[in-house]
Amino acid sequence: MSIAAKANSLWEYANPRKFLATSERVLPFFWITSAVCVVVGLVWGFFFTPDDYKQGSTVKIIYLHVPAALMAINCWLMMLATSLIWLVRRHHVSALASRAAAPVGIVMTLIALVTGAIWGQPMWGTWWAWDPRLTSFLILFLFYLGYVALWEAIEDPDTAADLTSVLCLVGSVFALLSRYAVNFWNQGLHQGASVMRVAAVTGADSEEKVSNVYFYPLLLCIIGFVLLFIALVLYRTGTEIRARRIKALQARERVSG
Amino acid sequence: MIALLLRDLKLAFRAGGGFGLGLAFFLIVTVLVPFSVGPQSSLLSTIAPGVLWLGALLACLLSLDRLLALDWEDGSLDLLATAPLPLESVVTIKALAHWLTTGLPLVLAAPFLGILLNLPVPGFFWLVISLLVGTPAMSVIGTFGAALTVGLKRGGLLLSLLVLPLYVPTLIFGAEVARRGATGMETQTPLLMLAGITAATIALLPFASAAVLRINLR
Amino acid sequence: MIALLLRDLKLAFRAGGGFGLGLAFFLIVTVLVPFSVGPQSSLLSTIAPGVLWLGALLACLLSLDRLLALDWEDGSLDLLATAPLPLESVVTIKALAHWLTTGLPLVLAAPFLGILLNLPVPGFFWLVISLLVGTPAMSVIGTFGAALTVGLKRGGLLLSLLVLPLYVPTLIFGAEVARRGATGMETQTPLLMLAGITAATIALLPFASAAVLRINLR
Amino acid sequence: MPDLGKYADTVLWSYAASIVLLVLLLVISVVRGRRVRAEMEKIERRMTRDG
Amino acid sequence: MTLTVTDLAIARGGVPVLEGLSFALHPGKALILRGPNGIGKTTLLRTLAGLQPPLAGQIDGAEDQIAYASHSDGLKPTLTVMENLTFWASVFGTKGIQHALDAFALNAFSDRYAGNLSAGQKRRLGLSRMLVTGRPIWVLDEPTVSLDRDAVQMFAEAVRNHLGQGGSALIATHIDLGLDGDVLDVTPNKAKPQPIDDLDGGFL
Amino acid sequence: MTLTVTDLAIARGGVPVLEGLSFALHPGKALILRGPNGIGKTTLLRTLAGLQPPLAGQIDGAEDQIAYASHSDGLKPTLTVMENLTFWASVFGTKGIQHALDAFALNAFSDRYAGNLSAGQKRRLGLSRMLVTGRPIWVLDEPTVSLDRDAVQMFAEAVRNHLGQGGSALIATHIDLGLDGDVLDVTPNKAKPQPIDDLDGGFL
Ligand code: HEM
Ligand SMILES: Nc1ncnc2c1ncn2[C@@H]1O[C@H](COP(=O)(O)OP(=O)(O)OP(=O)(O)O)[C@@H](O)[C@H]1O
Ligand SMILES: Nc1ncnc2c1ncn2[C@@H]1O[C@H](COP(=O)(O)OP(=O)(O)OP(=O)(O)O)[C@@H](O)[C@H]1O
Ligand SMILES: [Mg+2]
Ligand SMILES: [Mg+2]
Repeated sequence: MSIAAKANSLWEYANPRKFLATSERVLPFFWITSAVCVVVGLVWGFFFTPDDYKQGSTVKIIYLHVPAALMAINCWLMMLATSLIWLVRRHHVSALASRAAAPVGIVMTLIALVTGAIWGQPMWGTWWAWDPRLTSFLILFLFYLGYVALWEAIEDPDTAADLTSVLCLVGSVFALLSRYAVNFWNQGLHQGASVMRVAAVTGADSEEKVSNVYFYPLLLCIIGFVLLFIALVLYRTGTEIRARRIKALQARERVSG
Repeated sequence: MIALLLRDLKLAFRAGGGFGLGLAFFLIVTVLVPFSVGPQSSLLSTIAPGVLWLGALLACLLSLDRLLALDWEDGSLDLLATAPLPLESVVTIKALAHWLTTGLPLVLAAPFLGILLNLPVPGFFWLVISLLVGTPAMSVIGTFGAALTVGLKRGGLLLSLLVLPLYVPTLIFGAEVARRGATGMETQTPLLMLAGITAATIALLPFASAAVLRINLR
Repeated sequence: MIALLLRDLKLAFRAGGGFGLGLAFFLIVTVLVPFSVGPQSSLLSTIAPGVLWLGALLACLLSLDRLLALDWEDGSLDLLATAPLPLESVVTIKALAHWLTTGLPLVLAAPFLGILLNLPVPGFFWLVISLLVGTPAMSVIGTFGAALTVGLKRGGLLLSLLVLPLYVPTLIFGAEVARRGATGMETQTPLLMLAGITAATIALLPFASAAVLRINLR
Repeated sequence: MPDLGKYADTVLWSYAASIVLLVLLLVISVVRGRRVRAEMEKIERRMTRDG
Repeated sequence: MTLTVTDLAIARGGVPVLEGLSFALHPGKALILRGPNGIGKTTLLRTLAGLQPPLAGQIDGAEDQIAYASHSDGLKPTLTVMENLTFWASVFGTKGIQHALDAFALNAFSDRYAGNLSAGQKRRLGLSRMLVTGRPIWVLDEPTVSLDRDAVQMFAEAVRNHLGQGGSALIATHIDLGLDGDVLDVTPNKAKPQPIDDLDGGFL
Repeated sequence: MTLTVTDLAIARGGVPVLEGLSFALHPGKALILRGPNGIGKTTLLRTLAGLQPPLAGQIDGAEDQIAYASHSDGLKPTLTVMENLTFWASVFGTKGIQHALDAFALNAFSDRYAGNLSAGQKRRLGLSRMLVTGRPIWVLDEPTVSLDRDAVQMFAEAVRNHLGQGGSALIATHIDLGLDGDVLDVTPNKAKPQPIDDLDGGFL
């Protein structure tokens, strides 16, 4: 096959067969390492880290909340990239990978929202506050919903891929805009940005990084979630490829029938 | 009868059938309210029961235009009118299918959206109860409106215009139940009124809808 | 180009064309708000700017589904796509016609509805300004959504789901201008942001809409 | 079991909710994956048999 | 079972289109309705099907006996061919759709969504609906639109079968179906313009 | 002005329907497209009109030369006959619609709303649109649906005129139009099933 001939190009993996073969080979590794990381990280965090002096045991929620929040955003970024690849190079696997990733992103967003809401109850005295961070997450959730709904609503797979890709591009721009708008609209309660300085949360003094007690299990959980995400997306992309092939085969049956 | 109900449900669940979109709209309206009135949670929790009722009503309203219009456009309605099914049961079943696919999901989703708007805790129960009692009336009244406007090209907004005033009593009593419930007041009177309206519309309105539909078909 | 604009306007004004229905919806939503949140005038005047913005947005949204779908259904869109007019100008003109028949009337009606909700006096001016600047963006974004969903049977609610999150920045800045205006605060920053969004969407989004429409037509 | 103090509910609920969501996602993915794979193989077999 | 029409006058959009129409349709017979575009064939068929009231005159034997097929087919694009037919069968309280699928060679499509059929395939599905109604009088408005020659033959065959079982059919068409049946040309029944100064009698 | 199609393959809904199609349509000629229901005539015409991309092969001389008439007429029910036509004339940058009204005997209806016409009258209006496009290549999908005999004659006459002026026409139809022109039967071009194990190239 001519595509196979173009050896050692990254695009080789855009070939469905090659993708299926490769993903089948690497999937066990991702499943296992992600399971190990997540389980060890969570167990470590849950059982073997001390309570925070201010937040008490609720600090343990961080091991779920932060990785999920990170993955929710990164998943959208990945979809943005794969959508672009589809629009420019028209590799089916790329479009199908976006489709496969979206529900994972929805679940990650939901986990971040739910753990955040549950956490908010003791910390802020309310399940939900219209803090910019939370609000932009809610908007992200809506974008995910619209994206998935559009995929589901369109029958022709290539049309669906095209339209959802454009929606992903336009949506990203508007998601960013919303982020700024929301910031302008309400200055919030939520903790500051990066994992690298969650001083206020951990109660350590503000110069310090996340104190190591919390940091290592958190890091492990984050790595675990990343691996889990990769495993899920690879697996689900395989499913989408096969579903797409079923459609194509049925179509051929129709031609011959 | 059962066949029609099953078909309508099937159509709603199929791709593009619109199931869940009422829900999505409800969610979005609720989310947009704080953006427009501002994020203070005390203000939000005051207006929460009203906003949720209004949101549910609008979500319900938006799905009305596919209630009969699709069947009209592809000619099914003509064929159904010549079938051995009385039009009264056709409209009743259509209303029932609409409630199952739109009203019921709204009722179930309302508590979650209540969280977003800081609905006071005692309000949740009464919100759900009032929606459960009120939404069937909205489906039945909506079916009447859909029957009135079925012949018109894109009657969508005209439909809203006709139906919204008819929704006013339901909205007033429903929102009142939810509001009183949220502030711990007595809710019996408005709840009874709401139930009365629902029962009466279910019993009587299908006849009007069928009559109107018959006129529109000719 | 002019011919298309004139035709769209003519269609909107003809029977069943839907002109004024957005307006009616706006009116009714505004009227229903006191029923649902209760009649205290201080509460109403606090939420008035937000409610008016939200009402205008919903009214705009509701009229989107006839923006392209009618032309799709009767085959005009296919024919327009094979005509010597570039699709980019088709969608721009469609958006313009939508604004003229929906956005503009909403802007003009808003002050009157402001009276109903006890909008504070300084708020009127800013409400009108913010709507005037913001509604064109709503038409353009709406056209994009309509182009995305044009092939789908009754994409109506899916359209809302796709478009509403895209409306968020416009709504936030627009309502902020109106709110700040009503309380006598400085409005320049949000107004500039609002104008920026409008200008950018008008300049860029028609290309996306045309691309999407082309995909949907094939 | 570590002592979670007065926030036991909070912590346990968030762990429970998250794990349920994750497991749900995994189960749905795997079930659908299996089904789709089986169906594809069925069709492939049918088509190679029929020519 | 005989459909009898006596001195019928009908209107469309408030304008009388046909008048003084009388005919009878007996079991086992087909009647071909002819007339130029816009004469009022569709209006007549809708009136017979009970969808609109006549202006004047009588229709006997139509009640619950008529299966009507209009210009549009009443198909749901998101239901499969089979689901569409099954639905209509259960609405009309009949069982079994296999004979209908067979008659219009729809077996190959039975699992496809109706929305994905070509114009002629859709029409075939629309016509096969008549077979599951179990009604004796078929009233068909330009049934062969979009059909290719084979499909027209299938249709004629289906009508012949129906007539053979004691049914009857009233068919408006512009083409030759190869069915033997009486022809009813409604051109002479075109409504005459009324004197414009009889404001007394109403506004028709 | 010659439309040349070389080795064209087309697909509908992701399914290849026709392949290996080559023909040329010269000025002054008509080409009648034939084939059973569902073979892919509509799909072919849409591809030529530029509404969907071909799977493979080349189309030359189509760009901005084609006036396309699909199954539906693109009429606005709330505009009058005259307004409908005038609109299309100005979209295509031509002037004068009188000849179009004359050709399809629409003068009597010119002030009626298009929505109040009968099926055949609508179709006549839809066809008269071709005359105001000023495009040389007409691509028509079952143009005579719902037309009575006189109207079919009008249509054939209009096509003949158009050919006489150096235009050309590609017409998919199941009936005999009485036009002399080559016949292109696409039945032999039906797409053949592909081997099922070529997952590499994509999903068609
Ligand atoms: C329901 C709503 C919530 C959502 C959607 C949400 C969302 C997020 C997001 C997006 C991040 C970003 C991670 C990063 O940028 O590194 C994050 C981090 C974090 N959140 Fe939340 N959050 C919510 C509620 C809460 C609550 C109630 C608390 C605790 C009081 C909390 C504590 C934290 C902490 C400690 C971090 C890590 C901070 C950091 O990494 O810089 N969150 N959350
Ligand atoms: N909705 C309407 N409102 C007003 N007049 C109408 C309407 N529809 C049709 N007409 C007119 O009524 C007359 C009869 O129309 P009808 O559709 O019955 O004709 P037809 O014989 O079926 O014609 P065709 O062969 O073209 O289908 C026509 O002159 C037509 O212009
Ligand atoms: N929207 C669609 N999605 C998927 N397949 C479709 C769709 N529309 C048509 N098809 C299929 O594509 C094939 C070609 O259809 P097409 O409409 O081109 O046929 P046609 O030759 O025009 O037939 P007819 O004479 O019945 O109009 C048919 O087998 C049809 O079932
Ligand atoms: Mg007719
Ligand atoms: Mg066709």
